[in-house]
Amino acid sequence: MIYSRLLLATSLAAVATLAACNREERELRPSPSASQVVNQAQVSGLNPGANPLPTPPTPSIYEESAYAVSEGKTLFGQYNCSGCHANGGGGIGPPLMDNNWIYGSQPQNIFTTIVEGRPNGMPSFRNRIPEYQVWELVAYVRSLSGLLPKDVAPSRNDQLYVKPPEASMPKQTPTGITGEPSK
Amino acid sequence: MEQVRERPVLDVSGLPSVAFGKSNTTWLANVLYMMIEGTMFALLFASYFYLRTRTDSWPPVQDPPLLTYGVINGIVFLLSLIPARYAQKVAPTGDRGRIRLALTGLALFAIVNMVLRGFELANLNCRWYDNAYGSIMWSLIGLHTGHLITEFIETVSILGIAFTPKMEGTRLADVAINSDYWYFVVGSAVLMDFIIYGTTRFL
Amino acid sequence: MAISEPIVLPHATDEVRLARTWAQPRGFWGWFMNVHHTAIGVRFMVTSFIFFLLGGVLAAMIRLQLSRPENHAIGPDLYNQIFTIHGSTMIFLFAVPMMFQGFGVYVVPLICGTRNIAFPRLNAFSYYIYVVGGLLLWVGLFLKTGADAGWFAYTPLSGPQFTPGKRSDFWAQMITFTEVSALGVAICLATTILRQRAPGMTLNRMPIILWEKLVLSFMVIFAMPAVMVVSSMLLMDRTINTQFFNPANGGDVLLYQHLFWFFGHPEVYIIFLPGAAIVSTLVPVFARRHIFGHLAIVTSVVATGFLGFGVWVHHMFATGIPQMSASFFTAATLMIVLPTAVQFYCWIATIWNGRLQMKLPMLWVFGFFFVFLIGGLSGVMLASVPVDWQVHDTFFVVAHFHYVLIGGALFPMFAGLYYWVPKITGRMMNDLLGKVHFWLFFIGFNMTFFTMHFLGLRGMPRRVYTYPPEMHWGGLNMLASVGALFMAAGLIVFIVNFFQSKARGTLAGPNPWAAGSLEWATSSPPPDYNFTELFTVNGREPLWDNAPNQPIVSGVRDDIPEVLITNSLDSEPQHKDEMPGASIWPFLTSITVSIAFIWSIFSPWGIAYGAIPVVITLIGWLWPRGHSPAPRQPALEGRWSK
Amino acid sequence: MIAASSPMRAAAVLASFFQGEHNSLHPAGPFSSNIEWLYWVIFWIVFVAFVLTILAFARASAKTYSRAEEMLPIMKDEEGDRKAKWAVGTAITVTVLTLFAVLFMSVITGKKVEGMTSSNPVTIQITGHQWWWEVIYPNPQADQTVITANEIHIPVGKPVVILTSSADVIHSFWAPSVHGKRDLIPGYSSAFWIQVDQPGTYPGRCAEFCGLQHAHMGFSIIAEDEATFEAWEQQQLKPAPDPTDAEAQHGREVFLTHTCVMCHTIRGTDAGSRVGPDLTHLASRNMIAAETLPNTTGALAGWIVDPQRIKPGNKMTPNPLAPDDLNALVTYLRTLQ
Repeated sequence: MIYSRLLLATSLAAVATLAACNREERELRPSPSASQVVNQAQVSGLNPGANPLPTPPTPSIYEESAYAVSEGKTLFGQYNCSGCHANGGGGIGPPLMDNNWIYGSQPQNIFTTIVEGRPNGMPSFRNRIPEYQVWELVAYVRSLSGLLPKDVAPSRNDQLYVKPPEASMPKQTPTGITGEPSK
Repeated sequence: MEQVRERPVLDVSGLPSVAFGKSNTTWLANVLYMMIEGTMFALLFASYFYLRTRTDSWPPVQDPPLLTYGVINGIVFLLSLIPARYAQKVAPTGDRGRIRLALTGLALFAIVNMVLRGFELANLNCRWYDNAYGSIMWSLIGLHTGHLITEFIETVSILGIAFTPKMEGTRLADVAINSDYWYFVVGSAVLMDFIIYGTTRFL
Repeated sequence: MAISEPIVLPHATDEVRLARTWAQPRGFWGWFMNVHHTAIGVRFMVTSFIFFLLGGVLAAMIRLQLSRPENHAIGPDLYNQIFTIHGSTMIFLFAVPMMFQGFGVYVVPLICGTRNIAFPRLNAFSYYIYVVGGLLLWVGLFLKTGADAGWFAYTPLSGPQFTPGKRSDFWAQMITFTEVSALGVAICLATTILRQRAPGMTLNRMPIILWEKLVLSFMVIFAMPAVMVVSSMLLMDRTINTQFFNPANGGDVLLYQHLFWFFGHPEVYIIFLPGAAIVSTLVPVFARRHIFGHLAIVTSVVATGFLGFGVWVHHMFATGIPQMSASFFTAATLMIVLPTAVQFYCWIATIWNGRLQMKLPMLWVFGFFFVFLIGGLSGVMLASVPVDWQVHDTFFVVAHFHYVLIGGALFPMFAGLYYWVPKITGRMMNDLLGKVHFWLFFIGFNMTFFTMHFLGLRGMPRRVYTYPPEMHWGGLNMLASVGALFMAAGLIVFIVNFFQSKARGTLAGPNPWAAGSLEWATSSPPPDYNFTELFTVNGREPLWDNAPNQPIVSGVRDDIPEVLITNSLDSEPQHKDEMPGASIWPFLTSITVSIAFIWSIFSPWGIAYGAIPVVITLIGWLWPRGHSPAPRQPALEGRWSK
Repeated sequence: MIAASSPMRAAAVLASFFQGEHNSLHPAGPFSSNIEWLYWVIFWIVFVAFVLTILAFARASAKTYSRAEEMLPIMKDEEGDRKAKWAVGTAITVTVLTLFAVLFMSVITGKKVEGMTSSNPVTIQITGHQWWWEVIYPNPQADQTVITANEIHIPVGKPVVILTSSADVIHSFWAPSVHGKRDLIPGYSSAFWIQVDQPGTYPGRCAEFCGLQHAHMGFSIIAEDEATFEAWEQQQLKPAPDPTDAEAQHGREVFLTHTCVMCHTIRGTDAGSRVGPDLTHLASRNMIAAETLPNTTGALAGWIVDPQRIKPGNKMTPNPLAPDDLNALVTYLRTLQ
């Protein structure tokens, strides 16, 4: 019947165009290894390029999953990151929504910053936060300055409106130590 | 079924094939369509007053929208009823020249309305993301602007047809119906202006 | 309009010419150009039945998951998507498109005795846009983007903070698609009923099904905008940061519930009234008697249409609304029982004074009586605020609305299908298989859903993906799940029956049920021009009431697709209208509109840029073209007078 | 074997249909009793209506049933119409009166249920979280405020005020033996009364769909006599005792240096985060994880290690601790009486 052919063709076409997205993947039960708190001894340093950086998960399931980034956004508030960085605008700590990166904009750099801490006040969360949650926070922090795709970055929260949500941030070009591998 | 070849008949061959006014089916459809859109406006108005009850002052933090452009645009809307009514009057005559004149007038008014609407939007004194007040204001004016643009495109399209010989028969009725729809756009604009510019000043 | 003396018709029934004038294109592209209401009506029915089966598969998965306590067959994430898509599919993609659009588009022009529905291209467009909406929801499910906040998607759970990603956006745009479709069909049906009835079919003689479709069209026109408004607000909250439902910024989550249920409650009557219409159509046919209380039933239907808009708050009794307004809405809810009760009494009276033939469609009507009665009466219990506090959002409510919706829509739907499929395919359905289908479905249905009343009273909340064994809900749930198997078996029997009858059922002939309405006055299936001769009407059941020499209409042209337009009240001929013919533009427009809507999920600019192709296709649609202008009568100003 | 046991199994299954404490027809207080009374009154009314209607259909069908294939329709039947008019008219009148009766009783019961007052009642603030209940007994003095989770102790026989609020999405507070449900709505706070007349534990659940773990969002109302209630309250006000044995001390160390401290409070220690439930008196509760697991050593350990297996999607992180650390942590938590 021409009917079923039509339905089939249309749905196949639609599936094909959208099939490649992990945006809606929800990893409710993280793997045991990702559940471990991060505890490796590392040297805190100002030149992250010289240190062995943690390997980001491949494929970057956290940066492609709207759910993971949204979890990161929740944790950002619950773990009181907003106490110093406000909603990304900065306060005691530096703003996170601008394009200036002191210790690098790559996921590995941010991971190290959270786990190791940095001089001048950034505490170390070593031993406190399971690895998967650190990656969720990393993904969220990157979304703050528009480094994630718009359909993954979070929309507004149900709270007072102080700044455009991450999904509405213009994409920025990181400056400072970008953490890009040197050529 | 048995075929009765010899029966009394109701002979309708003398009836016209074009109707103006209420007996035209497109007229009826247009009325039904206006009911749908009218319901949407009504629901947004209701939401507006509902949200009003959820804060102490109205507007909550902003200044009310700037009155000037709203009033000017309201007056222009009311004046635009003249070409709309004229179009409705000349449509049944089939005089293509005068139909063109009327529709051109209407389209020009719509352009002025849209330009003024741009100034209105720039002087609402709120953004849609500020708070729920801003959201409902922008939704109201946005919905109406959508209608305004739609009606403009429709008028221009009919104007285009009026330059061809196809402007005859039911197309003439469409010219008249287009004016009905313009009345709706004007009516909803006046009501919306009252809510946006009026109620923000005394609610 | 004078009726002439009997004359010999010259050539008024030139079937060849009619067939050529009204012919719909064939072939692959012809399929997309067809605008005849029988074709579009059947498409609505088939497509919505496919969605019904898909929704049924999800229901089976729900029953599988709930059959045992602490079952881990389906996780919470998938389960939430499953029940949300199940509900949304059944309401938006099955019940309304089947009962309102499907049956309405197919039978209304036939019962009116006209040759096509008014605005056939809008009607075709409504079909395509509905299909896209359905595909959007289902493709979403397969991409793990299935909506997961329940079929009424309460904020803030469905909002930007608690549903990351695009799940709610897909749901919200699906709503837009399906409601645009319903609204388009409402315009077509209302215009057809008001302006294209056969001469003599005055409002007083109008069959109840036309009354109900008319009331329904107006209910759609006033109810559907509410859900479009509210789903658009949700979408804007999620994509462009409006604050409608954000309490921290002056928004209000109950606003969502008010707007949604202002649509949602009329919606259940939009689903039930077509069922009641089918029952009111079938009861007189199979009781072999005019329906008792035509006026009472019509009044009830109109009253339901009005009252349906005044009861929405009874979905919100548990939100802590003030006692006074709660009592008001209890009263309104109890009041709406009355029109339905009146219809029940009139049906009983009709059967009481008739000569009942228990043919297959009537069996389903009796299923409707039994099932819907239970659902209606448990509705009386729910109308009471204190009782509602206990059973709201439990399986008692799940049982109630399945009794009302399956009772009020699905049983009449099968009655209607067994009744009209012979008209659609030209062949009778098998009687024995139909009975097997009925009993399997009836027993299974009651097993599944009657049980749920007890589960609800025993405290099982709805929408739980599992439950602890200590609650002792396992036995009843297992019973309910077994019932679902019976229903599934019944549906398989129906599908087998349909295809078998389509292939080699007995030929139906024009009027297998000796019914009285005009759709039985033409061949089965009807030709593309519906009627060779256009009838005039002399009673509520024209084929029963018409005099043997009832006049027929002459003078409607058969060289162009022309229909007779009559006036709304007393069906006097007013003028003739040329119907638009087959066209690809409605399909193209539905594609461009779909692109704009789907684009808007991902970027607010989608609506702005997407509007450009929409305008282009709309101009293409409406630009006059085609055959050379037919010679026309002089135009007349104002109301045409005799 | 199956044949022999199946009658017994069937009986057991049947019996299970009527078990369970979470039941709106097992009232334990004046509110739920009133509602139960109203329920049965309306039930019998609609039951009678159902029977009468079905009998009317049966009678009508039996009276006029015909097997004839071809039948001409009855065209005129004035006698039948006249009789039917009377019958339908009477039926409509009876329906209207019955509906009024239902409305009247419903409104009266509603007033009875809402019209309760009492001076100086126990007040409890319930806050719904995804997916647990925060329970606060507010007091102007901060150190006199009891904060606990999921288990609501109330004095028996006295009206209690419940204040509602929500931290995230809409939840609904429902203990069927005690009262009907009340939604906890973000942006709204409301108050209602409950009262329990027999001591005991009454289960409740969230009734409004609230996301992934809506199914596992239980609570319980524990009604006890005045003295027991006050003793409980005094015990809850104390900070957590310092652990005495070495293992428990190590357990506290584990708690304070691992992920636990990011979310939970134990008063008397440095742990003060309010993201998750207050654990100061964890061991005094009967159940953990919003009534999902019994509060036993094994269940607690299993929950800490892999909560996402038990409640997938809930907000607690898995804690794959070393066995020694885990045992010490659980030992410590079990001391929090």
